[in-house]
Amino acid sequence: MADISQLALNNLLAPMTLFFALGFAAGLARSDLTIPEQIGKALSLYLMLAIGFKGGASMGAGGETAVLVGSLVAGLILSAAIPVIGFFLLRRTSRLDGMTAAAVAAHYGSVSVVTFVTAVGFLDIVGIAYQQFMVAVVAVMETPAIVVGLALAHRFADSAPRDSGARTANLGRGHLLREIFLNGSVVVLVGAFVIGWITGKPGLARIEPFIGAPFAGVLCLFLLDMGLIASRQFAATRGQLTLPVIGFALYMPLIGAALGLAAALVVGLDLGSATMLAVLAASASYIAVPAAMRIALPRANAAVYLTLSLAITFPFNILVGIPLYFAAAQALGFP
Amino acid sequence: MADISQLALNNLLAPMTLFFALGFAAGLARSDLTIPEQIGKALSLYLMLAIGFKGGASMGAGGETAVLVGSLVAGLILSAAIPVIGFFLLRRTSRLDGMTAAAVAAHYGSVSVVTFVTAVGFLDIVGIAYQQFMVAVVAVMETPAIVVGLALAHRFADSAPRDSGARTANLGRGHLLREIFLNGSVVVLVGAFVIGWITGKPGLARIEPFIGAPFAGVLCLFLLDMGLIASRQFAATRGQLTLPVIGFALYMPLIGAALGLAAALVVGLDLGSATMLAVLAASASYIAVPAAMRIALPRANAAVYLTLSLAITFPFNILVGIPLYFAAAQALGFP
Amino acid sequence: MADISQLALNNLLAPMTLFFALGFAAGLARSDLTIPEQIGKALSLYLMLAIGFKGGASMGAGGETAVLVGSLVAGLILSAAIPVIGFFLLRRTSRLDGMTAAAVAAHYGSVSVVTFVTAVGFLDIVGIAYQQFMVAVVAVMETPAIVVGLALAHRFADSAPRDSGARTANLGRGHLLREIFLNGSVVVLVGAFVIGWITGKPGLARIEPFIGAPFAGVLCLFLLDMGLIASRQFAATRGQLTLPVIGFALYMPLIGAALGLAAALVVGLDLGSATMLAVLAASASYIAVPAAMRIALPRANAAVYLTLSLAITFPFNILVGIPLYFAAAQALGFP
Amino acid sequence: MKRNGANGVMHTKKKIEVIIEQPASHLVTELLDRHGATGYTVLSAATGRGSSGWWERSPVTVARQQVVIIAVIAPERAPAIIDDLGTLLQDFHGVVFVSEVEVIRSERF
Amino acid sequence: MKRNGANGVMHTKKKIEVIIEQPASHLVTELLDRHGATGYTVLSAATGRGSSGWWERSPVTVARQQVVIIAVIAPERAPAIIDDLGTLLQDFHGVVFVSEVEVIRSERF
Amino acid sequence: MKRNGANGVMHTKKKIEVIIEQPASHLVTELLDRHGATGYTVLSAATGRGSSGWWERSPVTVARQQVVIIAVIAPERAPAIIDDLGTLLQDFHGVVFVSEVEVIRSERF
Ligand SMILES: Nc1ncnc2c1ncn2[C@@H]1O[C@H](COP(=O)(O)O)[C@@H](O)[C@H]1O
Ligand SMILES: Nc1ncnc2c1ncn2[C@@H]1O[C@H](COP(=O)(O)O)[C@@H](O)[C@H]1O
Ligand SMILES: Nc1ncnc2c1ncn2[C@@H]1O[C@H](COP(=O)(O)O)[C@@H](O)[C@H]1O
Ligand code: NA
Ligand code: NA
Ligand code: NA
Repeated sequence: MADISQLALNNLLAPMTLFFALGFAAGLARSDLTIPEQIGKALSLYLMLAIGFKGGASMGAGGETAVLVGSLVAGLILSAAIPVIGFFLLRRTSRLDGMTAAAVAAHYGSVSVVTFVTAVGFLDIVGIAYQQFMVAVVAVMETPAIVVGLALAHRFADSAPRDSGARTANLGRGHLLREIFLNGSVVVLVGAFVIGWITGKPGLARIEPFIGAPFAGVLCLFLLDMGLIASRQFAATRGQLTLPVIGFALYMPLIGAALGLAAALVVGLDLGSATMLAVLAASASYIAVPAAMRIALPRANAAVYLTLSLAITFPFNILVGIPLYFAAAQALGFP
Repeated sequence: MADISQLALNNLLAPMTLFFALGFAAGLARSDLTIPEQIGKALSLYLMLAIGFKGGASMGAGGETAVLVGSLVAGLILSAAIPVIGFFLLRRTSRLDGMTAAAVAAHYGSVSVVTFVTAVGFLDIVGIAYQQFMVAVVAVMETPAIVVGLALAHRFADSAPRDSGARTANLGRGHLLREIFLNGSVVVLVGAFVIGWITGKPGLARIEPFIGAPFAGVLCLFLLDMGLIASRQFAATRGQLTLPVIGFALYMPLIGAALGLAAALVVGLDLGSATMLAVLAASASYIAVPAAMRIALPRANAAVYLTLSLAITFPFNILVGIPLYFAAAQALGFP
Repeated sequence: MADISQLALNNLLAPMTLFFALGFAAGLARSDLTIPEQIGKALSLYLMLAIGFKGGASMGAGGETAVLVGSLVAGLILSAAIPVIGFFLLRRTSRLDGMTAAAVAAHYGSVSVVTFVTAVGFLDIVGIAYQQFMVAVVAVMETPAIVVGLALAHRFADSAPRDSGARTANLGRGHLLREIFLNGSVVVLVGAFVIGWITGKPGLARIEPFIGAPFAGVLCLFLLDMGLIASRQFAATRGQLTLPVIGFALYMPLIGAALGLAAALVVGLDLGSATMLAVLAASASYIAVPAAMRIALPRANAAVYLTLSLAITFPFNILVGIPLYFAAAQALGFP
Repeated sequence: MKRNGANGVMHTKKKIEVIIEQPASHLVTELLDRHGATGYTVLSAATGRGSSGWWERSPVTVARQQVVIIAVIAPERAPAIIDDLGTLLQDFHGVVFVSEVEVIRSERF
Repeated sequence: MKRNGANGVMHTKKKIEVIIEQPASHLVTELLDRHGATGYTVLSAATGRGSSGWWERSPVTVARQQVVIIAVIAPERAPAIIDDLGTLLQDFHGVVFVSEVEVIRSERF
Repeated sequence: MKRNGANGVMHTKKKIEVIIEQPASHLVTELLDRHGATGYTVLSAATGRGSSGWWERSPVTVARQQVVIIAVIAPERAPAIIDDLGTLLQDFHGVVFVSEVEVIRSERF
């Protein structure tokens, strides 16, 4: 069992973490380095396709159904509960308006697939396996948080939505539902999972040279991009955020991770999978949820929720969180 | 010899087909999933470069010249003959105007390189080889259909082209010729073929890790994109097409495939190559020909020819056509 | 020791050179082939990341510090001296205005990373190693030339800069400095070098399937793109350039290469590294320097410097220069 | 059919330009459809700044992305469209501006 | 040289905007060249709708892709250009609209 | 709050469009910031031609790339902005043109 400072060092000196740091530093230094936008989108699609397919293809033929179902249920509950906790913490500790607080809370209930993928890379480095069905848990955790976030906004928002808002919301509802349930990341992740599951090992063998071997390298390039994006988002809104709000983006992942580990204990997960559940609970969405919030809660401040999830929590999880949650899971004696 | 339902199942359960189906379903469900446009273009360039190079590098040092020449001639004749058949069928069975009917017909004489590439994937799965010079046949079949389509339009179009049209056509002629003979897909396919042929096995060895091993995976990603594109094209024009026109997009590939197999018998092709010739004859262009038609026959209805070739015939060939033509070739006893 | 015509042939028949030629020919023939712009940017980033990382990971643990330092100093001096030579040659032989002459000269002192990468490919084919720290020399040579070019412009420009210019330059200075010292290519190259150096062989092993094996193939695709870009740049400005100016783009690389080889003798480099230093000195920038010149010397004629560096010198180096400089290094008896 | 341009037979229409965040762009195009606009064209912007701060294209989310929607319409349709756009822009980030343009082929608008 | 903007010395020109399908865009730019336009700028649209239906950017074909071509020209060149554009647009999908703009540096148009 | 569009309560503003080479685009946006413009939107062009010749998007360099910067501003700010843009365009490639537009919500400009 490696000790925590060793883990932290291992993580900080892994190529993927260093590329993230390079991107972050280049962004802060205002280098003109940019990964073209469509390339960034493609890298992220690739990672989801690869993770999904490998997950599906490696699913055990049956067996641990209880743990699988337990994990899915745990994911659902975490995704729904975390926004409630987050919302009241934000309202207690900060002056964010109700709309924005609800929107931020929804982001933290949902998940960041890239954080998940980076954790896959980390577990790979430390040589610990995890249950492939965790990919399905990712998908399950994406949406409940959005629904809960909207409910919080409607219940506790300071101002009644104006009629224009109502009309708009009405117009956009179909769109919103698709945004929530059929957003591209989830479709690729779940779709590739199902295809991997159908085609199994022979299918995996055919496309392994594309989705397997280059995976770690692609992740490095993508994290370089994420570093750039995160630091630019940070620079663009620096000074707009109060300390209590910034603090939230640092302690909320810890709360999420703790809840995730607790749920993992209840469900009976192994060390790798428990780490993954903690990572999911600790991570905050910055792909699907922001777009949904622009439609559903247009008056919530996008600069706030994007900066918190993308520019603070994401780097925190990549650099510090993942090895920390793993160390905690080790300390808790997960098998 | 595998029986046809087995072949159909093999094809339907191959990762590439499933990814196409995933894209098609996501598009119909109006998911916001999109493969960035430039990525789609790059994937398609990659596939053509890879197919071309591998074809060239694997060309036998001589030998079967008669079969090679015969195949090229067969390709030329098919490409020129199919539009004539298609045009008169459309005029008999539908109310499409002459311009549009001619434009549609030109698409079916020409070829879809992606369908060809998918058939390469299919033959790979069933373990049947084909003659590498079929890549040259692809190139040869691209353009005669366009010339014949234009001739049909000028001979049989309902209305005389207005002088504006004439002036325009005049202005655009140089452009059109380049569009036809130097369109990007053909240049990459043929260029890579020639380079592969010049550099041979040693050249192939150098770039194999790029064009070889990842090929099947890249094809999956590209077919996911094609599924999205096809279903969106379908949704955008749903209801504008009459049943006879939709029917054309389903039976015309069968006619083309039958002609292709007949030509393959005459030329004396093997099982794999005969399947390829049938696939080429059955497929319809949606890259080069639409762009050329916009310049040459601007009054033809682009929504019609794009929907037929891209949203109906292409999926039909991917899901049903390829294994069907292969089964037919087996039944006809190709060696 | 291979003779020069053999080397030239080897180079001309390598896949990467042939793909460059294919692109160049397609561009001249005005084919509509294009590699999507963002793909081109991504390919170039990939090549720099790969070269940088491999260089860093393979750096010897110590030892040859004198040669390393000597090479860096040589790079600095070459980058600063070549613009001076170039500027006075241009002023003597052509009628280019002072601003434009200074801008052109700056391009030739700086370097083309793609030419460097292609030379890596060439050395790989002929089986000659080079010192990995040459990657650091690339980074060092990027900027002195810009500073010298600006000094030349301010000292010898025909017209005093107008006050508007002064105001502008003032406004843009911070931006310019970042453009010069933090331009994206250098950041990726140097950043990946440092990361490679930190993570060493284990890091390389993790991402080798991404940056190693596919490298040669990616280079081919990128050179196809470069061929298209170079010939289109050439076509767009054909006729605007006088013979003395065109001549400069052909003999200046030879002067640069000669100086590079001389410096390599002084420093005591091996055959591969000497070739690399010659290639760097012979190459002209067309990424970072043009963008910097647009800000710093906006009245210099961009069509001139882009055409010279991108459309004449770059193809010259790819097709003729690299094997020539290598042959010269062989003839000079580098170990 | 008579050439008009040169003969001065041009028709005055309204050009409506809406800059709006991409997640809400379909609300604008649906609004244009409902009001009988005969066409529109959407451009995707690269970067910008407004009361809600600075943004640039992002590979991770379209949440801040702005698009420019151009619609040339018959003048009589303009007031109702502008009215509804004003309502929409109470919720969403963006601006709308209107100008006069001359077109040939009046019947197409 | 005297600054003009602030002093009101601005010059009225015509701004021509052509939205046309990409395969025909070179016909428009060649037309502008022939008529002595001093410059133009082409933007590539993301999506749109018109009498020929809805379209969006496609990785497989530019057949439906629309571009926006902007040219600011001296007013005296406008009628002939518009006339020829009208002819062109009888065949190709697109629209053209014209408005007045003020410029500094009149001699550049 | 009263709906205006339909009621004719629209406000006249100036729309400034600057087409300029990308390396200098930040000079324009900084200029707009300094002059108190409340917002701007930048579009990236695909290709174009001007006195400095023809260009198209390039994967290797942004040196020739042109962008279109649109800013709708209060009319009283226009002269000073145009004046400074004129100075800038003495050095850099590009053009600037100004027109009138009507907006709702006057206070936002
Ligand atoms: N005055 C303006 N001129 C041009 N574009 C603007 C203007 N105001 C806002 N925008 C654009 O609309 C977006 C949203 O504006 P806002 O709602 O003010 O944040 C900005 O990011 C700009 O892209
Ligand atoms: N009234 C309009 N306003 C803005 N763009 C238009 C308009 N009409 C047509 N367009 C654009 O021009 C394209 C072709 O128009 P059409 O020939 O009417 O199908 C459409 O897809 C739109 O992108
Ligand atoms: N009259 C014009 N109308 C529209 N765009 C123009 C015009 N003149 C110049 N441009 C654009 O501005 C760029 C630089 O112009 P120039 O400085 O004249 O070379 C050109 O490449 C065009 O993209
Ligand atoms: Na979470
Ligand atoms: Na065909
Ligand atoms: Na040099």
